[in-house]
Amino acid sequence: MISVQTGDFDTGAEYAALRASGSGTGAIATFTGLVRDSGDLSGVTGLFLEHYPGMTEAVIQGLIDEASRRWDVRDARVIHRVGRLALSDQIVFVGVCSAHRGDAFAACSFIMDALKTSAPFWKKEMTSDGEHWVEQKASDRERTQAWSSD
Amino acid sequence: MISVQTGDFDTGAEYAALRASGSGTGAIATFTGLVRDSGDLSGVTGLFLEHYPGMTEAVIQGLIDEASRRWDVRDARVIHRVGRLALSDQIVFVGVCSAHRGDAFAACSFIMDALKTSAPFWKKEMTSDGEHWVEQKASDRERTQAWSSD
Amino acid sequence: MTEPTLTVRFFARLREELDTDSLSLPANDGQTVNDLLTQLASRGGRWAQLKGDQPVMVAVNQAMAKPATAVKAGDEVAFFPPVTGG
Amino acid sequence: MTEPTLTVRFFARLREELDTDSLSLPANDGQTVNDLLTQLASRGGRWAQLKGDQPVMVAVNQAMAKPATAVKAGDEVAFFPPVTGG
Repeated sequence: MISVQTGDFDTGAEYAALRASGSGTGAIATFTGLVRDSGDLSGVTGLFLEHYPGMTEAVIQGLIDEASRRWDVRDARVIHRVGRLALSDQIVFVGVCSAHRGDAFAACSFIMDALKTSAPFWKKEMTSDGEHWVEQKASDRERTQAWSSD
Repeated sequence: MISVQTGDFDTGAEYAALRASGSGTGAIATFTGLVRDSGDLSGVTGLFLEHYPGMTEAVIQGLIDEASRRWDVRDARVIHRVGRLALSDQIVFVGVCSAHRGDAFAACSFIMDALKTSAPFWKKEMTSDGEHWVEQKASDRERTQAWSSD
Repeated sequence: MTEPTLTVRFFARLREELDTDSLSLPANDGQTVNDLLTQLASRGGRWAQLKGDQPVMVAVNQAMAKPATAVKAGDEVAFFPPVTGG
Repeated sequence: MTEPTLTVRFFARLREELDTDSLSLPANDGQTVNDLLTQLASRGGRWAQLKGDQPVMVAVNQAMAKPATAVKAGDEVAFFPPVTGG
């Protein structure tokens, strides 16, 4: 399940959906990203998120497909919000269930890392001094590249 | 927060508690382990879990302390059930919140890996052919040792 | 007969700085992404940044592409800064 | 005067196979975990496994310990199989 949406999401409902994947599931790993008060700038008061409708969903589906080839993935759910977000709002959810914990952790963190460098989303930070588009971080590119050498 | 308990737990409530850790939190990683239908044996119908009261909680606190020294950990919550569990029941929850996703994933998976090889819990599998105590897996020991060489 | 065209879209900082969501451009035989960038940058002003120092990413028909990727009539070509979601 | 003792506890498969949750044993000067294991294994039967091929873990006062760890009166010594939680 992939959703790009302006509204909030309920991680409890997402977890319940992953848990319903059957009696072979032994491990559920989830990640949720929240709006933090210090990003590129300090004193962040909110974000604006833009995406490329259609391409975004296709890229995320490709990441889930790749994760499913590399690890035992029984189900994966990805939600990403767009539009205006306030401090502490939920931005992104990635949940994976698997027979084994190693696969659940690996697939969940791979999808999250790769999403940050390949899914067409762009983030603008709001501060009391104005707003600015966030720059892509070298550390994010390195985290994604690290998955290639596995 | 550490709890060893016979009753079930609500991952949604745990997530909410982690999320309440303040506006510096940007990342929440969680892991939940469930009773799977094939463990050491196939056709598992349930588990019995025993622990060493007092020592178990102290060992888990030590793992949270170690994770907090190695990574940015704003809050960590660990719940482990004991007693009789049925198929698909929740066994264990580990949740970590951090400023950064890399720290949240690393601390969460470290605590989970280390818990499996150092916290005094013992698992007995029930099948239609009888019951047997689970043997510790070499793969679990290796996963824990891998964290030592970081 | 209608002149064959392709669609060019801009996102995020580029969309704002060029004050343009999308354009319809004539499609020429043998054209590449790089040809489009050169053509657009020649408009001058803020458009020059399309051939400037800052990285510009490109997708053709919603799949990541390169300067050498060929483009043809009917294609959707998108230019945007490196992505920053998650 | 009461004889000084220490407590020995067993968990999981060991608890079941020895049919024993806990024991009170006399505490001797200079005693180690290994001395306790030898003493208990000499009871024979299923107790012999305490010096057998299967790994036996030990905790002294709820902290992981080794065969050479010293034990004294009042200590809580626990023997158990490798742990399998999570």
